[in-house]
Amino acid sequence: MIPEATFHFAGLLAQAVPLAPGSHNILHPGAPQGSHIEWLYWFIFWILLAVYVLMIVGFTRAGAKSRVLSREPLPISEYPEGDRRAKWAVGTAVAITVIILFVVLAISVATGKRVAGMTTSKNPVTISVTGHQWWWEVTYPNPQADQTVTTANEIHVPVGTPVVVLTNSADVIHSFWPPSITGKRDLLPGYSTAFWFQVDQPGVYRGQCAEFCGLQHAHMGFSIVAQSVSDFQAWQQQQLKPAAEPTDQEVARGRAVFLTHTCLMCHTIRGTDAGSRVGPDLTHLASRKMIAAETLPNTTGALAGWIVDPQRIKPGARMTPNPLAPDDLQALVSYLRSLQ
Amino acid sequence: MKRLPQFVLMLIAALLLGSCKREERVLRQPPPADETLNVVQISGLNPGANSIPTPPPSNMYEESAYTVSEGQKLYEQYNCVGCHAHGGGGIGPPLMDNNWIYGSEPGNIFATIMQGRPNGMPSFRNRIPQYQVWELVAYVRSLSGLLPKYVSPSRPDEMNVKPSESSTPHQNPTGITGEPEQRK
Amino acid sequence: MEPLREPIRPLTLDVSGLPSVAFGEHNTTWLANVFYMTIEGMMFALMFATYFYLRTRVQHWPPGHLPPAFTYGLANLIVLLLSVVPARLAQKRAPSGNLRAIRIGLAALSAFAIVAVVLRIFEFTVLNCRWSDDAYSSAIWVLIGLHSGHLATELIETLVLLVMSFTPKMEGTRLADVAINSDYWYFVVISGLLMDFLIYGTTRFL
Amino acid sequence: MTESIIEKDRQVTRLTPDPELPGRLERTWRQHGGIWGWLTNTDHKAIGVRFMVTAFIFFLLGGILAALIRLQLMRPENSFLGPDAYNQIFTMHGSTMIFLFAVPMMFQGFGVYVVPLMCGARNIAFPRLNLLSYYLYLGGGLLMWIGLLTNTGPDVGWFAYVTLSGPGFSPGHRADIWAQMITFTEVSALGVAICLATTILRHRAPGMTLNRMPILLWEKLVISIMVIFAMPAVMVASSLLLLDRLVGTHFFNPAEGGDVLLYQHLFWFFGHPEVYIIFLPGASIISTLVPCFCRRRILGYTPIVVSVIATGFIGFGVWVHHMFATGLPQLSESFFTAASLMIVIPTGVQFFFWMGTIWHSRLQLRLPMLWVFGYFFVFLIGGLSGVMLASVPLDTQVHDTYFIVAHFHYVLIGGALFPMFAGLYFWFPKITGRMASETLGKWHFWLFFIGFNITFFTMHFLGLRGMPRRVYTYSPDMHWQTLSAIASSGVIFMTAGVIVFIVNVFRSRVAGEIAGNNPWGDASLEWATSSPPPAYNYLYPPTVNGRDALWDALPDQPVVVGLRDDIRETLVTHSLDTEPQHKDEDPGPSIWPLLASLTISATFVGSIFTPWAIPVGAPPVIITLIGWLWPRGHSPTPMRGRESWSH
Repeated sequence: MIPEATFHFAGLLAQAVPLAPGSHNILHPGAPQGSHIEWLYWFIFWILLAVYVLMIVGFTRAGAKSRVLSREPLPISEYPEGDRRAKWAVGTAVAITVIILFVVLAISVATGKRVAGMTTSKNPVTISVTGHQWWWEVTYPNPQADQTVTTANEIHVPVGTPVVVLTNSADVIHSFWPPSITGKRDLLPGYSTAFWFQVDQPGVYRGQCAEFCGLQHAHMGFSIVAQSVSDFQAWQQQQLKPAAEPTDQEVARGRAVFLTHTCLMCHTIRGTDAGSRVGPDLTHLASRKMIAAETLPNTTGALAGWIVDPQRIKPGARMTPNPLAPDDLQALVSYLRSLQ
Repeated sequence: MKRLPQFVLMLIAALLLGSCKREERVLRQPPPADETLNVVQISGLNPGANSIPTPPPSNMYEESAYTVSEGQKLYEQYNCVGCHAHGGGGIGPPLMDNNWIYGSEPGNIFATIMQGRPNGMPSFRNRIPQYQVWELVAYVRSLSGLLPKYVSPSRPDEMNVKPSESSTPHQNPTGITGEPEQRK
Repeated sequence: MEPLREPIRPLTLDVSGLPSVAFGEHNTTWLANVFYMTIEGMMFALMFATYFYLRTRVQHWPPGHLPPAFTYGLANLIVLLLSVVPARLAQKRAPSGNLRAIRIGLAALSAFAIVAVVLRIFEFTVLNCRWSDDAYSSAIWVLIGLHSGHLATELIETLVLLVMSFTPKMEGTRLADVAINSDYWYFVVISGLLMDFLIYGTTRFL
Repeated sequence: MTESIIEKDRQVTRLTPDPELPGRLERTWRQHGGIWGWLTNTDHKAIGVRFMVTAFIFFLLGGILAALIRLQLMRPENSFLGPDAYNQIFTMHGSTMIFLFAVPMMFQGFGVYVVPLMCGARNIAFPRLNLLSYYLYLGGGLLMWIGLLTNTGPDVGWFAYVTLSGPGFSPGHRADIWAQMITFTEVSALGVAICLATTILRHRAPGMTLNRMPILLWEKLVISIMVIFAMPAVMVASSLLLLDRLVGTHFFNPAEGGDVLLYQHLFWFFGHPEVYIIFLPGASIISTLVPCFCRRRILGYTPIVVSVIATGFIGFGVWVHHMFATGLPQLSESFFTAASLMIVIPTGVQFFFWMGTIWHSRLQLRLPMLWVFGYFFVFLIGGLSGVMLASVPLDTQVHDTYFIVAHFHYVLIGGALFPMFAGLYFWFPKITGRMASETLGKWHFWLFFIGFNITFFTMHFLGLRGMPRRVYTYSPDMHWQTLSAIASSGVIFMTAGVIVFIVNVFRSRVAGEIAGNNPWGDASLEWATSSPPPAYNYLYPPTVNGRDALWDALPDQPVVVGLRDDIRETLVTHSLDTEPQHKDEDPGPSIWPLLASLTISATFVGSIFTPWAIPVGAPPVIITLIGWLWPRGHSPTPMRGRESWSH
């Protein structure tokens, strides 16, 4: 049960401590807000490190110079002269502490303003994110209902444009957290709050639910796909289309399976009879990179495994097992894979 | 008097077993075997004793607070609310009272959901997996107090029997204030 | 510490003449009662805060209910205010050990408390809401329920002291307990006033 | 001051030792024997030790859960524990460590044992309430652990946020068990707070004015008052949660005008002071040990006391920093940032004065002092990383990640566990009469210190790499496995350290070197009596001549005489100047606290299953309480009021 590699300490330490670049890392941000926070982190970190070193040197020095080796309780001694100096030293130290804290407060509030402040010059993209146990419903609201894009777990944003996120929760408290982009924001049932972020570098950034939300809190990821404005608009146009019509027999049969089994009780595929909003919208499932809230890659095999027995992969998830006949399953997966 | 310790031990054991069942999170349902699907009589109009499907052997769906609560969530999700409201009835008959048109046994209710009933109750066969139907059955029976109190769910958080003035309107904030939504 | 060369007998501080009962702020139970009232006072304060917090979440108050009817609440308020008189009587006479005055005070206080409890039962019938209606109703019920719990506890305590005052056990520290019991009664009255202000007052103008 | 004590007194005499006195006091103050004696024991020393032992057992149980957590997270996609088991285990770990270990050990355990001795009192004030508090604490602990064993372990986190813990998402009785455990343990803490605050204010030895109170007593007083103000908040929160779950109220139901943030406000209004309720007892132990092992008076007595009081106040003004991620108005964020930073100052003051005390001294690095130095190294890391969390933007990043897990383990293990071991080694000779082994103690220290840092320092990196808390597993693609495996490996060292400690306790109890009254040469009053102290604590209750009672004592320092030895008489002094005021009678052993705790427990536990338990359970509770308070027997001589004193 314990992999032997676990105990190869020396080698592991070497590879563990330097922070590897990644798309899910507070100290390797890919967005301006994250960079502000990272800067703040290092700013406070160096101050605190200096304070820690001074304090520890102080205690060690005090201990080392005062130490006596006798075990029997010694008589009490007084150091009136030293005490006077010590009180001055303590006073100075307290004053320095106050100054440091004041600097930290000022810098922190200033950074907070920069992170929370909104650039009003540009037209923001508005995204509504609703937390569900255990996936993210994502819509791009539009006054015209038929222009509203609905998807799940994969959030596309244009680079260099502010993105306003309206948060909501359908059940319990979740927390929306893309570490490489910005700090987290709780999704509270009964509250609709808003915050914003902006991504400047194209790429895929991972995020995860950060507030304990029940059995599958661990498997509640999402991703933010930052792409150029034109790519984003193309994606949006594609998402607005109804589901692709089946092109061959197998796919058509898969759609029939979808519409005659449990699937349609929970999922929407626009352009078909399936219109329930309990689970994620599957109209363009095949365009997403991952399934099951960033748990599995969107491949034929993973999709089939997920459909047959989701409870093996995410025990407690709201999706029911579907013990389909092998050919039905194959047809269904082909159909879902065709939903570009 | 000599039996007392034995009795106490048995009582404790029963209590423990009971609470284990009550609390079990049944995360992986036994896959419904195809033959049980066929055993269930689906000949609509004779709800006689013979056609009552037997509930699953352990009847675990009525002993676990978790499965009953799952039934409660499914009741909402599958829009049973649409016709039966929160048990008070509407288009469909109320489920909170003791009037059972087609019988109150788990099997009766199971059959009702699976095969539908005249005057509007659709059939959910093939739509809802059997274990979830049993969960719904357990919840529906809890509505009229047929299940022990210790497994019956309390109010759900979504419960909203009347259009409540007190519920906060879900409006989107107009500006980016970082504040909870406007309240007054 | 210098080792003692020869045993020196310590001086003594003789306390044998001190009294074995103290009244008022010097009594240890009095101090414990202050702490206890602080704890209960925090509970009330937090429930009041909860009530006002919930107020901010809706547009109208009470949300879709009539405010609780005045009738019994007003009567109870008057009863509670009047009951301070016998409570004070018992408290004033306790240190002198005047059993007659103590009995009269406790009996009158018990009578007031019984009337208050009975009126309180009727108050529940005119709240114009059920605890399971919405958060407002829940808050109203818990507020009045919390206070009723205190009222009932205090009634029982007063009755016990009343019974005790007819036995020879009513002496020494028990007399101090009578005085402390009155302190607690004032607390119940004051928290009752505040609660009444919340459920009968603020529901009308907030 | 001695003069002033004496001149108040009419007869200035020297003590004539009475050889019969110990025997008479022993007869008067002894507890019943056997099981009955155990159940009815009102001796604060026995109850204090009982709190400590029970809390330590819960610490071991919580530690086993921690080991299971680390075993599960040791590698990605581990199938050792499922999400259901994991959620119960991490919830139980947190709840056990906070509610059943940290507070009962640091506040109740040490407080109940040490405070009356340090005051020079014969017993704690309200010893029966104290006993009841112990039973209720035990009841709460048993309730939750029996819950876990019957698959009813709470699984909603130690904070039980709604709506996850509400009726809609937490079926069964798991969350109810958590909420009711809170009621039990908080009633217990409140009871002990009343006992300790009253003891400190009313039972201090003559001469121990406020200005001369040992810092430990100051801190216990401040903590008791914090408990009195903070604990009601969590009781309100958990009671409202129970009502929501059991009778269908809507306090936290957003659909009916309830509010999920209300719960968080109530919970953290308690939750943050709670951190100081755990941290201050640790600091009080440090302030006691540093001067003792430096062989000098503590530097900056007054600033330290003021800092402690300031901590008590500011501790109530910082709770919102646990809620920065909920999106509060910026003004309130800035306010709570400032408050959270401000609380660093009083803590800093204490650290600077400790350092100053050590600087000019003759430091004897005995075993307890080793743990004090461990505290300096470890707690400072936690305290300083706390500064980061006060900053809103930074907090929104690291909140609910392993960075926080690392931070608060440095704060809590550093701030409570290290001083706890220091304190246990320090008072071990007083409690048992024998010295603990220094060799084993040093093994314990180094194993624990190394293991602790391996496990928790690593977690900072995990958090910065984006690992959220409370996940039962993670994907190998996240590259957290190496650090997680390192973190898990530290458990081996910590476990070994704790085993060494247990061995040390059991061995030294019977085979340790005999300690004598004052093996460390410390200044406070508990070292003036024998080790272990007799049932009546002091043959002659002491008086005090200065801040460091034993160091300042005159050769003929007066002792208190004139307390009766045929009944359990205790001396009550004035809260401020400790002038003797009157004598109280200690109520002595009683079965009623046990009976009352049984009826109260039955009511609490029953109310989980049906609201009818309250009306049905109330009469037995009332009957036991009346039985408890109804005076028994009759004083041999009638008690006298102040009138008769003044003539």
